[in-house]
Formats: sequence, structure tokens, C-alpha cells
Amino acid sequence: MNAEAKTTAKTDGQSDVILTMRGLRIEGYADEVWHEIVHGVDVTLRRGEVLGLIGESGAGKSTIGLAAMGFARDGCRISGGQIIFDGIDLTKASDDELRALRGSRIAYVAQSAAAAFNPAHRLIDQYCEAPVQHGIMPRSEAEADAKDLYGRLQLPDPDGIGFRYPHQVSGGQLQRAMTAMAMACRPDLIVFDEPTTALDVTTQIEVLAAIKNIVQQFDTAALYITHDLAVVSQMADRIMVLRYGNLVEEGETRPIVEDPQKDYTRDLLAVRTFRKPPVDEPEGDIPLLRVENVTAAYGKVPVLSGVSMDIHEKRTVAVVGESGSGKSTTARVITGLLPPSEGRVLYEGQALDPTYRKRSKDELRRLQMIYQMPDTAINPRQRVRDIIGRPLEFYLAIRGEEKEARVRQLLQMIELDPDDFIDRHPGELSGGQKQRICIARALAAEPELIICDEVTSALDQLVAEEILKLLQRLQDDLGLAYMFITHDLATVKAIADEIVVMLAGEVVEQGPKQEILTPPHHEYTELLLSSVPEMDPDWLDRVLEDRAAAI
Amino acid sequence: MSDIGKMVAQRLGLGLLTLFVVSLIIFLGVELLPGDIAQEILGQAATEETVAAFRRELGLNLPPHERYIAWLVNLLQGDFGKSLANKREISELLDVRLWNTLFLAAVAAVISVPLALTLGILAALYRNSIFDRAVNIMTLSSISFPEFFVAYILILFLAVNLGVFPSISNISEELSFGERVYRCILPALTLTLVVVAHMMRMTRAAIINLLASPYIEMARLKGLKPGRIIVKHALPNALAPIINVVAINLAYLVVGVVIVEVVFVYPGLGQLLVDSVSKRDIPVVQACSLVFAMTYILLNLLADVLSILSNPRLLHPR
Amino acid sequence: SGPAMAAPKKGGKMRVGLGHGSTTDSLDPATFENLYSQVLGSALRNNLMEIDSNGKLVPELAESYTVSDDARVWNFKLRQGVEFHNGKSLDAGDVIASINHHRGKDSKSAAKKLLEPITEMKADGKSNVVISLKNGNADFPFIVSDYHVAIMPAKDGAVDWKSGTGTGAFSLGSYEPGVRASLKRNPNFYKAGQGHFDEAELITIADVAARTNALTTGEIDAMDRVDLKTAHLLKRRKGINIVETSGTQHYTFTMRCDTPPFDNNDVRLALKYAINREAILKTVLKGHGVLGNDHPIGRSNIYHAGSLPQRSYDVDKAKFHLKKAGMSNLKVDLSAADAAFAGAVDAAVLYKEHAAPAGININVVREPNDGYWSAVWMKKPWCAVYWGGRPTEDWMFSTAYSADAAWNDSFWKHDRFNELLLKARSELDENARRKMYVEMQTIVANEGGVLVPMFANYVMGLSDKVKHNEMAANWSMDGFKCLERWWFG
Amino acid sequence: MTMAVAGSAFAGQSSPWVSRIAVAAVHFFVIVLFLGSVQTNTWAAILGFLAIHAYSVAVLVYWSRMARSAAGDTVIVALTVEYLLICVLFWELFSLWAWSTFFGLVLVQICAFAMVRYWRELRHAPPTAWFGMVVILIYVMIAATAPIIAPFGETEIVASEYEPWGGKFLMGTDNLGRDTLTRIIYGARNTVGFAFVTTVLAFVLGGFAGLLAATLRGWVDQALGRLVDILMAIPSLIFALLILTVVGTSIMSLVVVIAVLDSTRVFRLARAVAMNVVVLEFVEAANLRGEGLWWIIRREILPNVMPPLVAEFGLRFCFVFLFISALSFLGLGIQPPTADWGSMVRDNATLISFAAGDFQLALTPLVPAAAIALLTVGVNFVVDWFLHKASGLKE
Ligand SMILES: Nc1ncnc2c1ncn2[C@@H]1O[C@H](COP(=O)(O)OP(=O)(O)OP(=O)(O)O)[C@@H](O)[C@H]1O
Ligand SMILES: Nc1ncnc2c1ncn2[C@@H]1O[C@H](COP(=O)(O)OP(=O)(O)OP(=O)(O)O)[C@@H](O)[C@H]1O
Ligand SMILES: [Mg+2]
Ligand SMILES: [Mg+2]
Repeated sequence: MNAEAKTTAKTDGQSDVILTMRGLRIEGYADEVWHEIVHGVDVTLRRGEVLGLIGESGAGKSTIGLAAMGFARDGCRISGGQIIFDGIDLTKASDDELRALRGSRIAYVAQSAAAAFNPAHRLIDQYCEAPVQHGIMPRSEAEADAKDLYGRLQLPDPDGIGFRYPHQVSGGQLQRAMTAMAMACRPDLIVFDEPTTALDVTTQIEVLAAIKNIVQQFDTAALYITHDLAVVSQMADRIMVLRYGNLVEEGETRPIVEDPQKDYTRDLLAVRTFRKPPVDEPEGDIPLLRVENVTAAYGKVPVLSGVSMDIHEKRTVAVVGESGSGKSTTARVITGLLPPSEGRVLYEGQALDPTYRKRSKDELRRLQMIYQMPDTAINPRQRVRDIIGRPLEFYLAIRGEEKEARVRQLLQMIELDPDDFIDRHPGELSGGQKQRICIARALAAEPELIICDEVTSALDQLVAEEILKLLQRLQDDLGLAYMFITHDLATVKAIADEIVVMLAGEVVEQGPKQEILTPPHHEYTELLLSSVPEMDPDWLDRVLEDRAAAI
Repeated sequence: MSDIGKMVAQRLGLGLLTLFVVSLIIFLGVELLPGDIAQEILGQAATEETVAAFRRELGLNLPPHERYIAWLVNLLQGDFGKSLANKREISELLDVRLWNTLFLAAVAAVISVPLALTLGILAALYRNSIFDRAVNIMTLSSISFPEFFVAYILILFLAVNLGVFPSISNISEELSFGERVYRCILPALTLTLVVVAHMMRMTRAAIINLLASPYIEMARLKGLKPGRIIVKHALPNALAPIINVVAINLAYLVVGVVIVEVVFVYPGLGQLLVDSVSKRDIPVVQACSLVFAMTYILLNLLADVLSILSNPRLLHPR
Repeated sequence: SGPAMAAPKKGGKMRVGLGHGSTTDSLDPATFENLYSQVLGSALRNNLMEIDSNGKLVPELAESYTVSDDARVWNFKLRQGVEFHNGKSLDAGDVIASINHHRGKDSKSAAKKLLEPITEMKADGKSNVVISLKNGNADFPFIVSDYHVAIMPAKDGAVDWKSGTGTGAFSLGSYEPGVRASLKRNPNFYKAGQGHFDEAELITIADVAARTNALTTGEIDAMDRVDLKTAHLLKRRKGINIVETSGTQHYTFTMRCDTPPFDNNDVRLALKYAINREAILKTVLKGHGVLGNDHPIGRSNIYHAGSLPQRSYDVDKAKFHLKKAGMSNLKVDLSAADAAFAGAVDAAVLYKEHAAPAGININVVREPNDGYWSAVWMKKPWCAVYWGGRPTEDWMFSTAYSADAAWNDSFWKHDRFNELLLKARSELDENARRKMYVEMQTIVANEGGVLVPMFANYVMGLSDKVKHNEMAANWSMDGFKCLERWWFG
Repeated sequence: MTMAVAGSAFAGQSSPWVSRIAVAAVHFFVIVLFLGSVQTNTWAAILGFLAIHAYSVAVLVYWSRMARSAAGDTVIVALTVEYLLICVLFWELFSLWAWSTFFGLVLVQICAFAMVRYWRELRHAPPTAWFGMVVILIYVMIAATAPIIAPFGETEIVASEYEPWGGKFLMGTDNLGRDTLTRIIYGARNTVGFAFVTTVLAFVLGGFAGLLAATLRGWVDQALGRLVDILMAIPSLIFALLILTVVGTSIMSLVVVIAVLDSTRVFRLARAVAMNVVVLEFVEAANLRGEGLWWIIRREILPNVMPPLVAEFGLRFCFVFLFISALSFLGLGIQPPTADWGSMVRDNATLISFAAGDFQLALTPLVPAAAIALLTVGVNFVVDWFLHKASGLKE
């Protein structure tokens, strides 16, 4: 399909509209009352068209996407408006009618394929379920079809991969298998709910290419939901920008990306512009933390070999690399969770004990860690007061009124209103807020070095940027050093002083930011850098062409 | 697969150790009980002299550790020894009764396990409906009634009033299979009422626990029917806890049915064990306890193996 | 139901459900201790003498006996032509071996003590057995009627008890201890007009409700130990008769006279007055019994002291005796368990309430059933006990009341009593004997350590198919002989 | 010990130590006072009753202030344990009924606190949960006020046996001529109290051991696991028989034996659930912070394993009744003349066979059985609601 074909399809008139939502209102039940989540949004989608839905976390994107299937999550209800799919009003359709549509004419691709695949069944069984249950084709045909689709999506071993269980397949592959599954009944509409958010850049690019390819091949209409404007601009014909359940801006992809009308859209575009001011060379020879030739393994599986790096006072060292390259493992070695088999970790020139159990309270205090997943990193059964207060009490023996005051001060520091937040449970916080709490907890210990393990990966970009700014400000104010682990090069560009590139457990390149980011790069660094989506609708095609040419 | 083999071997090894400790505890326990077999058998008729003579005859005058070791040595040679009370070969004694016990347990299991799973699945499917409430109330009430009471009520209705089943299940070897099953129905029903609630509630809870998972949402978004979602998507992932509860209850059906045996005059192992304890017939007590402990260990092992088999992550590690 | 008048008919399969029987039972009469073994044993074997339905001692395997004047040497003449189930003829050797089975150093028999006075036993030809005793005992024929002293076939002086072979009305088919025994009629049974059923089955049904239900649904034809709580309801059921006999079975609260405060006879008397026997008889036995008068001799015994005034509930007297003992109130533990007798715990609880107004605080301690006889009886200072009773006064007293008795469970020593016991034993004159036994009963009632609140009836449930003559009162189930004596009408 | 627990419960609060100790002391003092007064005479008992009410109100006010803080959960647990210990302590010193009155009070207080704390959720509880809570509350009230509302004394023989229903004896009399209604009412305090204490003890024991095994892994896990295997491999009735026959059937030994047996089941559950929690990052974070074992178990893991444990509690609770009545089958179990539902069923169970002959008589065992069943259903309805909330389903 090409640009002209699309234009003709669009001028074809109303008959071609596959989905219309008018004045869509959706309510969610929380704190014993119904809150409106989506406040009357209109969506129109034509056959073969890809519509991008973009907005920050909690904007209501998924909710709208699911509403397109006539579906409201547990605890949500469609309270107003119309959803007309191919002439059927989904808000009035019976359960059986809806069931007949779902999976066969409207399909869904979930954000986390790993969670959305049933761990108990083989991929191909899950593939065949919808076509067979909807009576579209017999099992044998569906299987053959699956293999064909797997091939088209460039999955390795298309004939055999379907017989694996979800856990036996990598994240990127699962996401493609899920796309294939959505395609199984050749639906008229697919809802893609952030299909690449959980993937690292190098994998993301493959999945994006596969999706784009398949949607074009079958001329399927799609709702593409994401919070990354760069990604959506590769995929969508039109884009809708949402915020707080309201439409902010809508239009063709290129005009929106090139000339946004609304401030909010501009903010979204500007996200990647944050830059850390350059700092001086480190003074003094003794680095705050030195990792010396560390080799480590999980049991017999070697993970790190000969990793060395220095982190100086008041500086940020970014550690980048694809998933599984050993970034987190390095952090675990430093914190003492995983004693290295060789090498050692020095703190201010003094060797730290390889296991945290034998480290002194003070050593533990000076080195804090923030985790990638704020959901699992803070205890859901404790209140903010206790989460942040604990290090104060534990390390610094601050109790009573004084502790309360400190907690409030810390909350202010991370820009949360103490009166509002101090008594909340983590379940009552957004992802970004939870991550801030994690930061506050680390800060409460008054550390010198904080290890940030992918602290922004789970957050949407606006929130991520806020967090980065916050970290930067704290560094300026408190003189902290950071070890910043990430796979997102944009983040690296924003915050790092020095960069360490890791691949397969080894450091492939390391040095000051400018040095690493100026060509010539190490070939792996090159691959990483070139995989970061750009805000240009043609970027994906270009990169793919370049890469094809290179082979 | 070889991992499972290794686990089974390791567990069986530990099982042997467990058996050994169990036999030791039981031996000590019975030794500590007031009185010994001589006194208990002679009962009110015991005098110092007769008791002493009896003890001599049974070899009870030896110190306990020697008796225990002798018993252990015999056991290791595959000999359970003889009952002190009536000199019968324990292996013979166990043989018939063990089969009886297993037979009753099997009949009860055949009724109760499918019933519990079905009710659990239906209750999960129609959760919070009248049906769900009714099933819950019924099963909860049935476990609140002591076993013997449930038995009396069943006997009242099914044996005395309606006369469809015999009130006592005194089976013997001559009976045909069908006749045996028929005679076992009432005790099996009693046991069913006792164990169904636990299994049913666990099935229900384990399934409901998964219903908020993304893959269930995905299944709904594929347009599948609610029944299929529960059975095909939730149930397979809820199997591990269910299997464990089923195993515990099966173990109960074998090990814990003394009272039902008494009420229905069913010649099973439980009755033998209780009788032997009260008469301090240590070798029989030990033999029964070992059989029970073994049942427990094997069922647990089976549950663990099945949990592994039911979980592809464990079955097909990457 | 009264005795059936019609002539006994032969045939049918009799199924009896008994509340006793344990997997640890054996066929050795030396270790018989429960009703199951006793009924089974009495169906399989016979004794030299038996007590008939009227409580009279009559010869069984013996045809007749003679006794020396000092009641020391007893000559039993055996019945002719009696065969064991295996075809062997009964002879003097079998009798001697069967009695010897309970004697000697290695015997663990419960009858050992009873047979201890025998100094010599010899066969006088094939059909005469001469037994000599250390001292005279006018009751010796009673002793050989005891269920332990059953006659079994002997080989080389040793009896064969394992096979269950005997001369009884039934021969053993199969036996699963604690479960069931099946029996076949002995076609060569020597007693005329006895042993009517073709087959019989003895089933252990420990649970009383199960037993009752089995009788109601017709799965058994007779049961022992009817649940007294529901006996009146069971009686109303169609096709079921409740039969009871009142014999020597009695329940006691036995105090150890060697332990304070029970070493003081006034305390004992206070306790004897503080119990409301009528209430306990009515509530615990539901009236199926007779009041006890603090001695173990029942109305069916020959020398029962009917003239002795019945002791009754009297708070004032209790207080009086308590005061006499120098106390204004008393706190004592009473151990009980249903193993002691059915309803012992209830009886103790009732007693506690009765005694409270007299300033006596009884703390009822429920002991575990298991091990009751070894850990509680004759150990704890005050406990509930069950006695089957004995057919003769001498037997009863020398079993549990004489100073040297092995089961003197009240640890009571009374010189006059012991003296009378010896004298009465060898006394052959009826009147002199009666006087002595009455005096002994009075002593026990007024000074003994045993509180006997009641004699309990044996209450049985029978299908109305089952017919019987006047029932023997000495033991339950027609003196254990239900299978031999009953028939289907 | 008690003080330490109580103290630690208040440690989460921001008031200084002195006030914490003072609160704990007052707390303790009032309890002693009350238990003492109940023992001496009626007037003192009434005064004690008023005192305890005033005190309850004070505690409630104090609690409601704290209800928002995380220490609240710990306070519930700590108070339960504390009350338990006191109950056990005063067990032998005072008569059974004094402690059970006290127990009722404990439940009332804990209920009240839970209500303050969870009022928002409570308001939206489904009807079944309300039904369950009302049932529990009624039982607790009956238990707490048994001597006041029961028409006769617990062991008093008031008539001849098996009097018909109605008139002076609403539910007739039992096999010894005691008023059935009275026995049922007293049975509530004895049975429910006993089951509650036993189950709580089982959960404290088994739960703690399970969490310990899951947290420490390694040989502790192995050792505890094998120990539990051994205990579970022995038929529980036989095990109870062995132990109870040796040590005797005082209430104390019954509680301990049943609790130990039950705790093996709790152990397995707690361990299995905690295994999933200990691998979460917040536990790792606490480890990295250098927290001690006790803190990690109590504050990090315990709150996260509560839902399945509570569900198990619902069932275990009623299994205790059954176990007691099974024990009385062997002549063990609660000492007479104490009224307890399990034995009441057992003592009169045979009457059910004659339901056709005399229906009223057959009700004698049915009434206590129904009392158990109602409580079981009630407790489990509340548990179901709790589970439903914890499952994350919002339908
Ligand atoms: N089951 C529910 N009950 C109540 N409120 C809900 C429920 N699910 C979502 N919400 C609320 O609805 C709003 C929109 O949620 P939605 O999942 O659509 O956001 P989103 O744009 O997809 O965000 P994300 O990028 O985080 O996926 C959020 O504020 C969320 O808190
Ligand atoms: N507990 C573990 N046991 C065994 N292997 C592990 C364990 N944790 C990680 N690994 C393996 O070690 C390697 C390095 O993992 P690590 O978590 O350090 O990667 P990472 O660079 O942080 O990746 P990501 O970006 O996905 O977090 C991976 O191949 C991973 O599969
Ligand atoms: Mg979303
Ligand atoms: Mg990582």
C-alpha cells in the first residue's frame, strides 16, 4: 500500500467508516464512587486506516481502545455515547452479539504479551482458539494459517515456534505472536495497546516493522495506542492526542508532528530536549565507587566478565545495553546482592565486602538503589509515611515529630503534597508517583551514591522527564552521584556525564558522554543509537531500508 | 523430565527418613502411654503375676531400645512381625484392611473430587450469584457437622426411612465388586460431605484469584464464552493449589476415617490402629502408622509431580 | 416381652451385633475380657458346670459331682459320648489341660487367682476328674462355671485354643477379630433342645447408634447395650423388643481408703449420703437398673441382704458426717470416663450437683478412655468403676474386698470382714452362711470404701422374630448363651 | 513479654516512649482489675464492667486517631496476641468463664477497631458479608454476656431430662436435665472462645514458622519442612490421642495440641505464599537496607500474605470444633460439665436416629450443630468478602 491508495480510501466517503464513537463517556469505580474517566470523546476510523491514540499514562487511551470492542474493564462502565462498529451499536448489543464480534471482527493486541498469553497453553493453541471457536475455520486450517502468519512476521522457525509455550519465547517474539493471533480471523479492526512499550529499542524496531507490514498487507483498520509520539508517527495515518480523558488535538500524522497546535502536544514533542549542563572533569583520583574487573555468574551461568567502571562524586554514569546484557547484574554485584567470583568493588578506595550482609549499616546507607518497577519495589501494604520514614528511623535514628517533619520535607522535595500523600498506600499512587516515593526513600537515607536501575522505563515520557529533572536537581543540590542503568538512549543523552555501553556481560565502550555520542561509534553503540525512533514519520522506512541495504 | 526423576528420588529418600522418624515417634509415644499391652489386654483382670507372665511371653521385659531395634531389623528384612495381641502376621492383617480402606477412599474420591471441582468451577463462573451462595452455605454447613452426625443423618434418611442403602457396611471378601460399592455408598457419601467443601472452596478461590489476570481479559477479548474462559484459561493455571488441596483431602480419606469406619462398622485400617493403640499393640500400631505416613508422603509427592506436570514453565524450562 | 411359650424351632441365621470386640481379641479364653469373646466362647465351648436361666448351678460337661465333707476334694464325673467339633471325644485329659491352661507360673490367665487353691488334679479313668483344694470351698463348682475355664481339646497336655474347637452348640467358620465371626451349628451337640440356629454371625458394632440402626433396618437380629436415652423410642418401633435382665452388674465410685481424705470413714459416709441415687438411676440409667446400697451383692445373689435399709440422699447426714470428720466443706477430684461405664461422666456431673449443698465440691475429672484401667483405676484416689459382679458372695468379696485381694480397689482393710470371709467360705450350713454374708454386706455398706449407687440392667434389643425362654440374669445376652438358647419363631 | 509486644505495637506511633509505656500499663491494669473483680462479687463485676466500657471507649478513641497509620494493622495483631497470652495466663488462676467474658470483650474491641479502620470499605460490604458480620457480632455478644442472658446456671440441673420445648425451658432440657438454651449460650463462649484461641495460636505458630522458613530458606526451611512433614504424616487423631493421654486433657493441653496439629497446615500455606513474596523487590530493598529478620517478616512479608491466611483461618476455625467433637469420640476433649457445642452434639447425637419418633428430641443435637454451622457460614462469608477484595476483581 502506498500514499495514493490511502488518500483514495479516505476520500471514499462515509460508507467506508468501520468504527464511530460518539460522545463516548466511561466511568470507573474507585473510592466507592463513580468517576468519569473519558469525557465524551469522538473517534472515527475508516477501513484500512491506522489511528494513533497518544497521551500520558492514565489519559484513558486503553479505556478508549477497549471501548472500541464494546468492552469495559472490571470496575468500569460505558456511561454514555455511542459506539458503532460496522453499523452495530456496541453499547446496545447483547453479550452474545459482542462475543461474536470480539476476536473475529475486532481483535486486541495487549501491552504486555508476556502477561496476556496464557502460560498454560502453547502459542498455536491460543492462536487457533478464536478462529475455531468463532467457527471461521477448522483447526487444521487455522494451524496452517498460523504458520504462514508467523513466517510473514519473520518469527524464527515459523513451523515450530507455535508449539512452544509463551515462556519459551522472547518478549519481542511474543509481541509478534500476539499480533499474529490478532490477525487470525482477519479482523476488520485491531486495537494495539502499547505493543512495544515493554521492549528495548532494538527489539522494538523489529516489532514495529512487523506490525506495519502486516496491517498494510491485510488492509486492516487499527487503533494504535502508545505514549511515544515518535513511535506513533511511524505507524499512524492520523493521530489523536488525549489528556485526562479529553481530546486535545487530532489530525493527520505529519502536520501534528511537524506543527502541533496545542501546548500539550508540543510538550510531548519536546520531551527529549532535556539536557544536562556539562560538568567539569572529576577532581581527585579516588573515585567514589570503583568496580574492578568483576566477573560474576548466576550459579554456573556466567553473566559478567571483567567489568570495570568508575563513578566519581557528583557525577552520573549511564550504563546502557540491550536487555540481558548484564546491567542489572552489575548493580547487584555493587550492592552486594550477588558476590562476584572475581574482582572487587571499592568504595572511596576501600574494598566493600562482597555480600551486603557483612557490610556495615553505614556502608549500606551510603549506597542506595532504586528499582525499575516501582510496583514491586515498595510494599503495597505500607503507607507513604512508613515507607519513607523507615530509613530515617533505621539509619539516622530519627523518630517522632522529627521524623514526621523529615518525611514531609522529603515529600516536598519530590514535589508531592505532604498533606495529601503522607497517608496513602502505594495502590493509591500513579506509577510516576510511586517512583518518586522510591526516590524519596533512597534520599531519606542520605546516600552518596544512588543506583538507578531503569527508573524511568516503566513511566511515560512526560513523567519520566519530570523524574530525570528531579534527579538532576537533587544532584545539584545534594551532590549525589548516580549510576544510571537504562536501555533508553534518549535518557542517556539527557542525564549522563559518562556512558558505559554493555553487551553480553562485557563493557564494549566507555567514556565521557560527548566522546561516546560522537561518531565513530563502536558498531553496537551504533546499532543502539540508530534504533531510537525519531519524530519523523518516514524514519522507520528509512532505517529499515538502510539496514536491508547494509546486509 | 530428568529433573522430575531427581526430585522424586530425593523426595522418596526423604520420605524414608520421615518414615523412620515417624516410627520412632510412634514407638516412643505408645511407650509413654500409661500401661502396656499386658495390662490392657488383661484389663480389669490384670494382676501383677499375670501381667508379668504375659510380658515375659511377649518379650516386653526387654528394654525399649532393644525391642525397637529388633523391630527395625525385621522390618528392613521385609517382615512387619506379628501382632502381640493375637499372634497374627501383621502383613496379613494389614493386607485386607488396607485394601478395604483404599477401596472406601477410592469410592469417596470418585464421588467427591469431580463433584467438588464441578461445584467449584460453577461457583466461580456464577460467583456471587444465588447458586454460588447456596453451594457455599450447603458445603460449609456440611463441614460444620461432625462426621458421625452427618453419618447418622444419612443413615436416618437413606437407610432407615427410605431403605435404599444398608446402614452398616460390613463388607467381606466374598462380596462382588458391585455389592461392595453398594455397601460403601453411605460411608463414601459421608466422607464426601466432609471433604467436598474444602476442595470446592479452594477451586473456587483459586480460579477467582486468577480472573483479574491479563490473560483472562485477553480471553474475554477473544470473544470466548465464560464457561470456556474458566475451564480452559483459568483452571489450568489454578491447578497447583487445587491439586494440593485434593491431595490433602485424599490423604484424609485414607488416613482420617476412623470415625466413619466405626459408625459404619467398616473394617478399615483406622479402626485397627485405634484398637491397637488402646491395647498398646506396638508392632501393629507402627505398621499402620507407617502405611498412613507412606500414603501421606506418596500423595504429597504425587501432588508435587502433578503440579509440575500441570505447569509448562516447570515442565519445559527454557 | 415375656418368655415365649411355643416350642423352639430349628433353622435360620442369627446375626447378633455386639458393642464389644476389638481387633486385638484372640480365642484364648485366658484373655477373654469382653462380651464379644464371652458370647463367642460360650457358643463354641462349654464348661464343667453352668448357671442356668434360673440362676441355678447345673452340670454341663460334667454329669454329676461329689465332694468331700470339708469341701476340699471335688470329683467330677464327665458326660459320656461328648465330641469336640473335630470329632475327638471329650476325656479327663482335656479337662485337666483346660484347667491347667490357667495355672502355673507362665499363665497370664485372668482365672489364675481363682484356680490357685487347686493343689492337685488327676484323672480317675477317662471320665472322672478329681480336684483337690488347699482349703475347703463350698463354691468351687461355681468357679468352674466361669467363662474362662472353658473346656478345649488337648494334645500332650496342651490345649488348642487357636482353632476355636470346643464342644459347643456352634463350630467356628471364620473369625476376623474386631469385625465378625461366622458360626455353624454343631450337628452333634449333646444338649437336647438347645442350639437352634443353622448359622450365626457375631458382628462387632461399637457405635451404639449404628447398632440401633442395624437392628431397625433388619441387618441384625439382636443387639446388646441398647442406648438407654432412646430405649423407650426404640421400643415403640415395630418388630423390635427391648429385653432386660437385672443381675450382678454394678457401677461404683471407689475411694482409696489409704489416701486422705478417704481414709476417714466419716468422709466416706458423707459422700455416700451426698449422692442422689434415685436421680442418677433415673437420669443415667433411665430407670434401667436397681438402686445400690453401697455393697456389691445384687438381688440375684442368694445371700443378698434385703433387710439392710436403703441408703438415700440426705444432705443433713452428709453434713453431719463431714462435721464429724472435722470439716465444714470438702473439695475432692472424682475421676471418670465413659470407659468406666457408659454414663459415668454424666453420673459424676450429677453427683457434683447433688453434693454441692452439703458443702462438698466435687471436681469431675474426665480421664481419657484410653488406658483408664491402667492409669486411673487403682491409681487415682477416687474414680468410677464398673463391675460385672460375680455369681457368689465369696467370689465377689474375695475378688475385690478382702485385704489381700488383687483388685481390692478401695485398698480397704477390715479385720472382722476378712475373718468372716474365710469362715463363710468353707461353711456348708446355709443359715450360718447367710448370717455371715449379711453381716459382711452391712460392714461393707457402712465402713467400706466403695460407693455403689446402682446396679445396672443388661438391656438388649431383639427383633421380634427372636424367641427365648426366661433369660439368665447372671450375664448379658442370656448369660452369654444367646446363640445356644434362642431361636427364631 | 506482653508488654514487649504491646510496646512494639505502639512503636509505630510518633508519641514518645513514656506515653507508650503508660498506655500499655493502663491497659494491663484495667484488665487485671476487671478479671479480679469478676472473680470476687457481682457488684464489683458490674463496676468492672462499667470500667471496661469506659476504657473501651477510650481505647477506641485512641485507635480511631491511629486508624490512619500503618501501625494500626500491627496493633490488631499485637493486641490479639497480647490478649491471648493474658487469657492463657489467667486461665488457671480464674475460672473459665471469667476469661471467656474477657475474650468476648477482646473481640468486641478488635471488631470495633476494625470497623473504625475499615469503615469506608464496610459501608460497601455485600449483604452476605453483613450477614456474616452480624452473625459473628451476635455470637460475640452472646458469649460476652452469657451469665447475664442465660436463664439458668451453666451446670445447674433444673428439671428432669429431656423436658419438652417451650414454657420455662425454651429449648427444653438436655440428657441430665440442664436447660438447653443455657447450655447453648454458655457453649458459645466456651466453644467459640476455645476455637478462636486455638486457631489464633495455630496461626501464630504455623504462620511464624512458615514465614521464617520462606525468608531464611536453606537449612531452616529444610528442618522446619521435614518436621512438619513428620507431624503431618502421623494421623492427627492418633497423634492427639498419644499426647493427650500422656499429658492429660486440660483445656491448656487441648489448645496446644490442636494448635500444633493445625499449625502444620498453616505452615505449609504460609510458606508457600510467602515464597512468592520474598522474591519481590521490596523485600530485597529491605534486606539491602540492612533490616533484621523480625522486621522483614513482620512488616514486609506478613501484611502481604494475609489474604490466603485469612481464608484458611475461616475453615480452620470450624475444623477446631470438629476436631474437639472427634476427640470426644475417643473420650478426650473438653472437661465436663463445661458446655461446648461439639460435645453437646456428640452427647445427644443418637437421638437424631429417632427423628421420626420424637422430632423435638431429635432437635437436641441439631441445635448445637446448627449453631456451629451458622457461625461457620458467617465467618466464611466475611472471609469471602475479604478475599474478593484482595483478588482485585471489582465486579
Ligand atoms: N478498573 C478501573 N477502575 C477504576 N478506574 C480505572 C480502572 N481502570 C483504569 N482506571 C482509571 O482510568 C484512567 C484511564 O486508564 P487507562 O488505563 O485507560 O489509561 P492509559 O491511558 O491506558 O494509561 P497507561 O499508559 O498507563 O496504560 C486512569 O486514571 C485509571 O486510574
Ligand atoms: N536470578 C538469575 N538467575 C539466573 N540468571 C539470571 C538471573 N537474573 C538474570 N539472569 C540472566 O543474567 C543475564 C543478565 O541479566 P541482567 O538482569 O543483568 O540484564 P539487564 O542488562 O539488566 O537486562 P534488562 O534490561 O532486561 O533488565 C541475563 O541473560 C539473564 O537472563
Ligand atoms: Mg494503558
Ligand atoms: Mg535489568
